[in-house]
Amino acid sequence: MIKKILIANRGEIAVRIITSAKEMGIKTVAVYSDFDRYSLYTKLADEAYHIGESPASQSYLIAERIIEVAKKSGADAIHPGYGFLSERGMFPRMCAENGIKFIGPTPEAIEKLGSKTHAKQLAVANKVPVVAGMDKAVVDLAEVKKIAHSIGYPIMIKASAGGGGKGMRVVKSELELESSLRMAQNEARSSFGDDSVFIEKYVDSPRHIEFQILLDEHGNAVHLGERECSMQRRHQKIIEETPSVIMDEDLRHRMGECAKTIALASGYTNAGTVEFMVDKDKNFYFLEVNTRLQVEHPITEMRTGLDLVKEQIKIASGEKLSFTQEDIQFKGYAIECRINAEDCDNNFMPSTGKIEYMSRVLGNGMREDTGVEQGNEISIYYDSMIAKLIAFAPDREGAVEKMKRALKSYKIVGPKTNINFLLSLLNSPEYIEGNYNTQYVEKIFLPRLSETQKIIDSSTALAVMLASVIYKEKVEAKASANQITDKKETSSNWIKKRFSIFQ
Amino acid sequence: MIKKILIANRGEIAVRIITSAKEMGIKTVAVYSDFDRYSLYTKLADEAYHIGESPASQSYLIAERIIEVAKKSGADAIHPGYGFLSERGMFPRMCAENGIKFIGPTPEAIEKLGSKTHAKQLAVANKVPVVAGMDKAVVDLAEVKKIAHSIGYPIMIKASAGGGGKGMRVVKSELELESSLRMAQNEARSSFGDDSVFIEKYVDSPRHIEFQILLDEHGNAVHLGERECSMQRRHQKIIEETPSVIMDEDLRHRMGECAKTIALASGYTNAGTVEFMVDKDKNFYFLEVNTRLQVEHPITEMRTGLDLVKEQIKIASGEKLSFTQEDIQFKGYAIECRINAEDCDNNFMPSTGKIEYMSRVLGNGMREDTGVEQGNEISIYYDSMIAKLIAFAPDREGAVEKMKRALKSYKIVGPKTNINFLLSLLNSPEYIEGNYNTQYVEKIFLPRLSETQKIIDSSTALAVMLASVIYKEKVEAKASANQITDKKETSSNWIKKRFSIFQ
Amino acid sequence: MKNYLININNSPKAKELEVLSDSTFSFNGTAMNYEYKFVSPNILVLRIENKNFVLKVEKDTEADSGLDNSDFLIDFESEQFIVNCKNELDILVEKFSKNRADKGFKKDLISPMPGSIVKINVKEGDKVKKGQVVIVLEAMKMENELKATNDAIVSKILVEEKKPVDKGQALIKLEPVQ
Amino acid sequence: MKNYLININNSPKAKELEVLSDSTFSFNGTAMNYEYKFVSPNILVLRIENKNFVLKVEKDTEADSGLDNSDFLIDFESEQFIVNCKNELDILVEKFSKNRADKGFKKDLISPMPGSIVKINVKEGDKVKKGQVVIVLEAMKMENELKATNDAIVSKILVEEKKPVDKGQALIKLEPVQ
Repeated sequence: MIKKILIANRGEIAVRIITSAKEMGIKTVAVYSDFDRYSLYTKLADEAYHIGESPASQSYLIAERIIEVAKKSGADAIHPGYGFLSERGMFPRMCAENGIKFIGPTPEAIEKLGSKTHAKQLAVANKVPVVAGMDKAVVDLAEVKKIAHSIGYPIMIKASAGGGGKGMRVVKSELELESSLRMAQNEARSSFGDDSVFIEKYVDSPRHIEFQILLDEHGNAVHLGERECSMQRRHQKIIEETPSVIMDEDLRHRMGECAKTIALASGYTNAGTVEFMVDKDKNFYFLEVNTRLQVEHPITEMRTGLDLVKEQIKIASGEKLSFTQEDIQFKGYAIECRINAEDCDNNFMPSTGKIEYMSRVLGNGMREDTGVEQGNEISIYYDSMIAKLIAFAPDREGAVEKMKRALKSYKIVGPKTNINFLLSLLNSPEYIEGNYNTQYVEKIFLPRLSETQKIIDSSTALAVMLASVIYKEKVEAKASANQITDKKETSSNWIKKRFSIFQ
Repeated sequence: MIKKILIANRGEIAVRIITSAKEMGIKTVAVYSDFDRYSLYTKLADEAYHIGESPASQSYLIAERIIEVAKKSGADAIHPGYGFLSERGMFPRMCAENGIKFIGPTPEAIEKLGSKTHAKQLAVANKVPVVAGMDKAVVDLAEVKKIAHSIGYPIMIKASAGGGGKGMRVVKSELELESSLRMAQNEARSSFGDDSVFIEKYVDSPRHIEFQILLDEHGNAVHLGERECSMQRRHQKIIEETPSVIMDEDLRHRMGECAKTIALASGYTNAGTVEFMVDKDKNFYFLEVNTRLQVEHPITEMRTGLDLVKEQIKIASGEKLSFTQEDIQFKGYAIECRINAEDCDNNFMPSTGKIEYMSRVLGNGMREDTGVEQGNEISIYYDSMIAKLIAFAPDREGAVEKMKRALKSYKIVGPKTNINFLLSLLNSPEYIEGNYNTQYVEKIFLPRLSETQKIIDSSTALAVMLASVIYKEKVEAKASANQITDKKETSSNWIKKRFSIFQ
Repeated sequence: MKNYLININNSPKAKELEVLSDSTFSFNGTAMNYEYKFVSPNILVLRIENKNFVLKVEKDTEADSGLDNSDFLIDFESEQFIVNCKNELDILVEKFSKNRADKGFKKDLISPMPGSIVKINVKEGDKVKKGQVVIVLEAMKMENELKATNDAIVSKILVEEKKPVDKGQALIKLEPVQ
Repeated sequence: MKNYLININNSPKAKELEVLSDSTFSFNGTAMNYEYKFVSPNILVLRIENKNFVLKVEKDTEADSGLDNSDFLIDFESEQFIVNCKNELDILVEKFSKNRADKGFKKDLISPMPGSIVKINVKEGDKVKKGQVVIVLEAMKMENELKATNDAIVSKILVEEKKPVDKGQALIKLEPVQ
């Protein structure tokens, strides 16, 4: 078994990994940038090492320094968390070269699944459904026209190396095809330095449903059910839930088996997530594999009772999975909300600054994963997540009510947060009915929100008015107290000066 | 369904009840003493009313005032929590007279089970095993001698109205009987104003195992499994766990059925706890019924997935239980530790004062129920509990490791706490093996603790030494900074005086 | 007794509230009890006739004028309110002050965080509409659009594309449209 | 460079620690790196050669003498340590001071909290042993035993049974046994 783990990450996910390691009696090593010198996760770890300046490119992204600390501290394994170096094949390769276990898949599996077109080819070869279209980059316009015609418009142009919506174009008819293709290639070149694009049938307003998988090094694979992540804005997930409201036993079984198939075909081991699009008729299409732990993994933990980080560590230690697919029991309902430091009234701009005050009531059925404490700063260097709140209850309605109660109790003074935005989303009729997809927030919710006239009930209005009076008096009393202090100092200086004249 | 609940309690249990009510869309009314004017629970409730001075006898124990607030605020139900008025038959009776639902059993059931001898008679009549002995008070010495002889020494003398160990005496032989009886009667008279005592067979070092029950108003009863509460000191529970390490399916079934039988026989409704003693040979004996929610109820919630407060509210609303005994699924393992403000090195004396700093890392599988926040005061008026920590994991070892991790992360500056004591208990070999009983803490653990020579490892010693140096420098720097300030003020006063002379 | 004129969310009509003592106030002719405590400098627990309100109260630093203490942002449950609260002195001062037209016009477009300029959408002399995206700033791994806060004319551009900027740095100078 | 003489848990021999700079110290001839931060006035995050220690550090108010700054209570993981830490000046002062015998003798038995006296187990003139229960105080719904902190003679009883007492109130006057 692994004895000491270096966590090549920061913030809440570093805290998350350290807690599981501690419970297993495994020592932990944190690495920190200038900014993170005394961040929560560095205090929880057994050891902590400085690896560079605050920008990630000068610390968390420098693989050599992290490997060096691992060797110096005697860590026999590295957990990459998510983001940073977690999905770069060269990092597990460097770990292997230095005799350190990488808690994640092999470099070969990461690389095999890294390109969208390669992953798609693998899916097709293994009879996993994909969106109709090309599984290699466009070379010849005539060929593209033929394929587009055969699958039918609208079609979607995508960058092979793409991500985050860049280099994507919807084409409604053959008339637009040539110009759109050129524009997408230009965008792909300027964004990724690679102008390869391919085309696919356009799926209108799909749901984003992903499957958590676990594979040991002995050929055993299980899926841990789905997570619905359709509540997103600009490809950033906002609320995740499990089970999905559209899921049934048969669909779960079929999608889960596809997820395992593609992972096994790529020689995948450890934890991973297979992403699918699901259309209105519940047809599902393979999208891609995330070769790491996901931000939203806790909802799967609540529903299965498993600790995914512990399973990752056991798999990396060479252990066999201690359960089969049949042993996995799904129970209850879990939702995650990401509390971000952002200004939702101002185009969701990240909001930085010191957290002057932070308080909440969690209690029965609520879990919080966070890397910050009252007094900490939300910086410009890293992502703007303050905390993940996870609600767990026997049914969906119960979990939603729990989440709303906890969000209402959550008070942060300092950076602006998306708490009010999350509450409005949870209260929207489409969310309550489970009738939403990846386009919902941008196409329906936000436009409606900006149109809606707020109606203020009379007791709220009264409280808001009185609060403004009380606060105004407080601010003005403080200002005048400061003035008095200032005056005192002035007069005393004057006295001192006068006094020196008399000396 | 109930629409507005008044919580006739304070602290963590008031917070606990409010969270469940909120999740059900029910309004809440808090009542507060002077001390509690802005305590956490009063801020969470929809409304809050002042009911008197800080001592409970002048606020939380005045039933009339609480009923008055309920009527004024339009509350249609009262939840009594635990302690205070929760087990006094007159309180539900007053509620009924004023048309308010009492979230708990009927006054008749509370009174039937209030006297130990009456409860015992009920048990005997319903073939629930009790400790051999008398089921009414001692009248005649000769009769006592005869019974004592028939059940065999050692025997136990108990006060009928007793509690907290007062009026109890172990008698090893007939020689001691008469004098012990006299002493116990005297003690009972001075403690409870009632000198009735009775005798029972003495059970050596029993385990304390209790069963959670739920009964609706339609004659349906279920038990939710056991809680082992043997880790106690002077009848105060310290650590509770479920399942009990000695439990098997057959014993659970038999004890659970006995618990339901006695509850049904007394006309009991709502949530309650039936307490048993279990001897070394797994013989169990009915002890008493707690006619309210218990402090340790969260471990049952973790293991069954039920919310006991919600079930209480539904039962009081007249609903039928939505599940049968067969539907109850037990899953995983839960432990609760009570974090108290007390000085464990000084006879567990309560420790009061302001909580200057409070921080902890909970995360996956940990729940905290608390009524205090950083900056709050632990007062002399109420009990010394700061928080309940609840760990939940698939197995006992996992739950214990989780609890230890969370306790180590829990930092409180201000009152002294029992956190170190809890950690030593969790680390003791008897606890790890589950080999303990109600006498363990006082007879084995504490005497051994005081004898144990602490061995300090070298890296800890180094840290402790350096910490003392750093803190000493800080304290002395601060002291000398204060001195400088003092000097400045003096000199400036002197200048002012001199200046006035020159005017 | 103190009178206040309060306006929520720029509604067309302000409302009057009269504070009678440190535990009573009057609104629409009804006297009510209240009590309150600040649990942190910005978190206010307020009870009106025993009803609880926990509100977050801050000065609106982005409001029209940084000079008075009358504009507040108040958060309650899941809503934010923009509140203007004036006492009798404020109202008096306002009556006598002139040139209120320019009040609230922001002359500088300020960078809200350190980052680098991705794109400048305007040139000097351009007219811009309130809400129009003027500059795209990259920071915290995201592209952020900076919008004009008023209808205005771009009088000077102070930065260049691809260059880093600091928090609080003026990026563009604006003039009111005459 | 500063030298300290440190004693943990009243061990028979104190140990020497030398602070070389604000990031290095020496112990037993080995120089080591350290860094630290107080996250609250009493919570210290300390790193020695990259090893993390989060300790709670307080002055020991119940220690022998309230006059110097040398006695501390330090909590680490699940253990509490009583630490005496002297610098060179402290050691010098100690050498010259006389009458150390009485040091640490507490003349008053103080009530640690408000409550009421249940029982007084001694009378004036009694000899008491360290640890002997002298008074039983009822507070916070519990009976609490107050013990003698030293061997002593009861010189005066200042309170009566069944009467309430305040926190910090002197209950009994004690004299050292000659």
